[in-house]
Amino acid sequence: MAKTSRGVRASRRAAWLLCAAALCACGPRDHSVIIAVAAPLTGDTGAEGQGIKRAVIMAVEEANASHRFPYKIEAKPFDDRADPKEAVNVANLIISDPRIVAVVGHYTSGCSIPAAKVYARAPIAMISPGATTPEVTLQQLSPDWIGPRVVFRDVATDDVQGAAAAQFAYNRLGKRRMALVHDKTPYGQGIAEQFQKTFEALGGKVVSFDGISVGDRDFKALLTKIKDSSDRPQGIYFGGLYTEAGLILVQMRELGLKAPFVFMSDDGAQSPVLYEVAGDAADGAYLTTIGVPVEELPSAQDFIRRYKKRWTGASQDIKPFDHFGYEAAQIVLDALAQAGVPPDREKVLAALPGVRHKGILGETVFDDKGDTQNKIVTMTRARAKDRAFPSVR
Amino acid sequence: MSGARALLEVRDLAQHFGGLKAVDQVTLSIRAGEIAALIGPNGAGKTTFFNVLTGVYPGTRGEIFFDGSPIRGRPAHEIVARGIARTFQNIRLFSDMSALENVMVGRHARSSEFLLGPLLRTAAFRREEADIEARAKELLAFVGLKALGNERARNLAYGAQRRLEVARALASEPKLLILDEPTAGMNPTESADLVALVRRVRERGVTVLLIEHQMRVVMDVSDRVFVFDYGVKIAEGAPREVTANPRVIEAYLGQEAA
Amino acid sequence: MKGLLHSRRTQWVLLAAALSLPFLARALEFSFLTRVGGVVGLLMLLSLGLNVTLGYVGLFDLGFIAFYAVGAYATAILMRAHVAAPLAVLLAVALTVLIRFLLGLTILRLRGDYLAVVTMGFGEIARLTFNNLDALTNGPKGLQVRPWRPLAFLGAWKPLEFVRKESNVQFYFLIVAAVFLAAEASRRLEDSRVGRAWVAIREDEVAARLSGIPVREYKLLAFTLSAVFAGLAGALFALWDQFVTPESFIFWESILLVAIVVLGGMGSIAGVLLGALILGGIPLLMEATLSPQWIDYRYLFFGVILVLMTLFRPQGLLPSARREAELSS
Amino acid sequence: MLTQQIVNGLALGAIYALIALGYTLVYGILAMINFAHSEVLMLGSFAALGLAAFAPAAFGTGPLALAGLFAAGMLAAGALNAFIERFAYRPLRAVSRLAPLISAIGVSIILQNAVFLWVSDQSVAFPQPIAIRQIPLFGGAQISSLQAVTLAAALILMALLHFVVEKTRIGKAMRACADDLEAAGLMGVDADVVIAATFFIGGALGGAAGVLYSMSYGSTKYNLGFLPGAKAFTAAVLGGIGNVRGAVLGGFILGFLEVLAAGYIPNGAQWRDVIAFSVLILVLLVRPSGLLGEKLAEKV
Repeated sequence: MAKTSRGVRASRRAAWLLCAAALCACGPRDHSVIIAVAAPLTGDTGAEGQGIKRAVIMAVEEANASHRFPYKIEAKPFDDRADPKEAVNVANLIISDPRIVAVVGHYTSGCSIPAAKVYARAPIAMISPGATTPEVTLQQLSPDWIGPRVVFRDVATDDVQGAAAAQFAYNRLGKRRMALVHDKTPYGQGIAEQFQKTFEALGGKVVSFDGISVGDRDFKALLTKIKDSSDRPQGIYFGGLYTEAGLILVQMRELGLKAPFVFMSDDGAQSPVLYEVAGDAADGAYLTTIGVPVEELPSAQDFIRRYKKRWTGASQDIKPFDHFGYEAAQIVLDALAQAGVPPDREKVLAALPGVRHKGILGETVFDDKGDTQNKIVTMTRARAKDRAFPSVR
Repeated sequence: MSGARALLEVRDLAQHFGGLKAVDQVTLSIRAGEIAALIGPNGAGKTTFFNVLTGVYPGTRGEIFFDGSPIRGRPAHEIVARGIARTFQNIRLFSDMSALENVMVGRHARSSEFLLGPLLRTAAFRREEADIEARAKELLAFVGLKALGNERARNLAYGAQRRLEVARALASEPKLLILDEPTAGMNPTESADLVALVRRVRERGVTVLLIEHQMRVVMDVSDRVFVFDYGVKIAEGAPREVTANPRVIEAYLGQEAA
Repeated sequence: MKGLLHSRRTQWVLLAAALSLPFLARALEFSFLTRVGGVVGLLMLLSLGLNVTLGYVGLFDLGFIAFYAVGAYATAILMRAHVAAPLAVLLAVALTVLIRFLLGLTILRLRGDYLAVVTMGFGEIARLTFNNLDALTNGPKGLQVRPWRPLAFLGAWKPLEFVRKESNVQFYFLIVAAVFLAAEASRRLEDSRVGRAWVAIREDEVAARLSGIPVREYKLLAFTLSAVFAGLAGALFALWDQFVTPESFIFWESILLVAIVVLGGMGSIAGVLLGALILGGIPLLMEATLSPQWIDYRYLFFGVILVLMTLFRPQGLLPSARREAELSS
Repeated sequence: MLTQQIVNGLALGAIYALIALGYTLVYGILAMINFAHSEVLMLGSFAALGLAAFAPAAFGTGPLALAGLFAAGMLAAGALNAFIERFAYRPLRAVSRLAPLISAIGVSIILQNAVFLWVSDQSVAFPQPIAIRQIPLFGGAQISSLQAVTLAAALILMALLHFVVEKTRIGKAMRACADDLEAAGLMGVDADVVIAATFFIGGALGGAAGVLYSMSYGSTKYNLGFLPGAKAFTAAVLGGIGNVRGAVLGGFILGFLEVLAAGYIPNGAQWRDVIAFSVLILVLLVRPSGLLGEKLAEKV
């Protein structure tokens, strides 16, 4: 008898603790204005999320230091682990805190799609710095959408990059037969599918279309198949991120797939970390990037300098989506400036469609879905000796 | 043979494992209402024989008739339903369950309420549950564990565990109860208690077949004795006859000499 | 002791406490609590399901999340085919049960850890298949599910008007009801000939068979029944979050469920519920309370808690209580 | 192309086999799935990386550097595995069979997050002590120097393990414990020491696999261990868990299966894990104790 009642008491106590902790969480309300950063801070894609978090924190710190606003702004990170369920949890937490006026996030499309539905209920605006699947904003046009349109993004959708890369391969590089590989994520597969569509429309031939799994490291079997294919592909287009891109590059070279056989990929692969993974093997890889390459915009170079000065930790270098995170924060700040004092969610949401932000990505203006109209794609070519990505003229 | 009908008839039964003939050419019959003992040196195939009887092993050849119907190779639970229950050489209780629950499990074959009854708590289900519990308590009392029903089986003393196994086996209302070395590891007092229990089991109308190593117990309790050696039955008869049988003496002495 | 935990009074008190959560959340202006309650509730439903196979029968299942996935995907696909939501849930549960039955039929002869590996393999096969069958599941891009507001009618009553718009509250009530039913069904089965047979199999399979229990059939029964819980949880999840993608059904989720059942107490309904509350609630609680510089340590802390809890309560938080019978009469 | 794919399969299989040995050694004695093994292997690779970071530049390439990396990875991983056993599993050994599994999961989460938080949250380049060269084989196929080293190192370690288990005193004690832990204790074997040694050896093999794995692909990451760990565990079961030769056989079979699936089945790369797991299930249905596992007799 004693034992079980102790158990019941324990479970009750746990329930009370939960309530008490919740009380603390929403307890004292100061009047600072918070911008939420929702991204994977732990788990397999934690590095990308951490980068975005740093970029947003930096943007907010700069705004506070410049005294642009008569109130203090705070960037508060939330961890969605790149798990859609967790993203919905986080979104619910975010809308529970009235001090939060806008969200920079989420990083993956899988998280952005369901979380957006929660934000629409509040409503509160979200600007995604990484979700590239068209559905993320497109879903707002569906008759099933409940609430106002709240989703914006400053990254271009899959179709833009995939198409540009295919045109480059066909017209500039003169490739007619390409092997396609993607990482079976919404991002990688989406871009590869668009590459295929455009490349075939131009008259090229997609020799093979293979998915790999993220986390795997051995792609030699697939690459051997591509190498020995009777269709004699002239290059690989890879839809995915830098880790797998780097591993493929290393193993390609190891198997003797060298120039004029090309490797092409997307902006998710265009990261200094590519050189960590692939070393010199990365040399010569063609990678698209959205907007004018950051290295070549004076404002962007300044961003990189400041970033390196602010974040000096061991793995705190710039990740591929950091400038999108930074820019998203800047866009929220612009909207805040228009929202008056004190700002609130409704005013920020109302101001966002009108924001024209000139920054490190060039000029960002949203179309009526919330997608950026900045669809300039630049082709860059990896240069291993100074670990840079100069653009191809 | 006297007029009592045979409850169990085994004809030319064999269980081979590869080349090993664990049980071979065994023919015997057990009469309803008797206490029969199975003796023999270690490795004589006694437990294997029990395992074939109760459906643990399928048997390689031969026939087993129980109550007139063939049962060799039938699934173990079906054999229980037909009326054979057993205990184990190394006690096998459901150690995390209470003593009472152990006995209640034993009534599985004699109850039938399945999913809907338990879920909807129908009148029929409640009646059956009450009956299962009442009979289990009665059996606990019968084996002398009345007060220990709520103890977890693993916490019971060794002798009590042996008796609990008997109660669990009896719960399926067997016609034939098979006991595998019921007195193993017991002191003389405990053994004597157990012998008394076996007699009372017979008085309930249950036929008993047991493996036993203590000759004193065998002499004391059994009506008839079968002797196994190297998987083969080498003798059978009243206890006194069997112990005088030269082949039996040789089997035992031969083993001791070895 | 079973008496108190399963006394009608305690149950009703707990149910009333659970049902009052959305009102508490509203009073505190902290609607996140309702979401936490629902998420923990789904975890409870799943864990109660796994408790039937792992807790009662001791069948080590490392791929249970696959059936959550089947329930969710089936619901999503049916909803897209314009099947009415309640019917979609029903069909999804039926399909989940059927698939689990067929799997059980083939693999249940395996023992112990071999079964664990095969179920783990099935879990991965299921996830990868959902990820690769783009034509049916839209692959990694996931499936959208049209909105369903099951309890909007409650809003007709003035004090519950806020429920009309709050899908979180509606699904929370639905999940509480499901958990309550699942716990009650578990208790009734546990406290019957069927439940005793299951536990007997877990304790000693051979002795169970020789006590008259058709072991194969009873294992298959437990294995199949657990899919009702998983399928239902999956269906509710799909309708609630309105989005289903393979990323939600990774191996880690199956492991978490095993940890809940083992740490809660194998075969103990109260233990499993408490385990789900703690292991499911802690990460969310940390998300809500940790300050920004500690938020990255969330799962490090979670790992430490897991190890410490195991070291201090290796038999589980609330090990299953044995039936106490009146013995004097 | 077939010979080339066989070479690819051998190199991949050798790594799986080494990891599988770590699972199977521990399982043989404690009948426990050491879920933290994948993190042990990841830490082995980071330990080697740490050594390379602090070593003088002259250390860079050549056989000495190779040996140094292995020594660092194996010692660190072995010690870590033994340490985990002492504090997270041993107190639970007598209590229940599933409790150590849960604490292993906890340890695995801790290790992965610790590296993520305090070492690096992304891929890190791994030192390359041998020059990458292509060595031509018959039939137009070629083996890279990395693949050759991987294969050779794995085979040497397996031979070494065979020697330890079969010929040394500790090996005999390990076998005795695997047969019957209790009986071995009664015969005067100090079970705690033997179990610690087993964890050390299993961990060291995992560390070696970690070094080979990150060297073969040029980089390492905090979640490096999870996937090969899960696959190698599958391989160990495929061969018959607890059986040393079975682990090796299972590792190579899995390596070949993956390579053949990705290389020959249309769109096979994305189905290769499905195919590998399906084969596992089919094998176990036909041989419920794995390929070389002993049939468990039911003792009644």
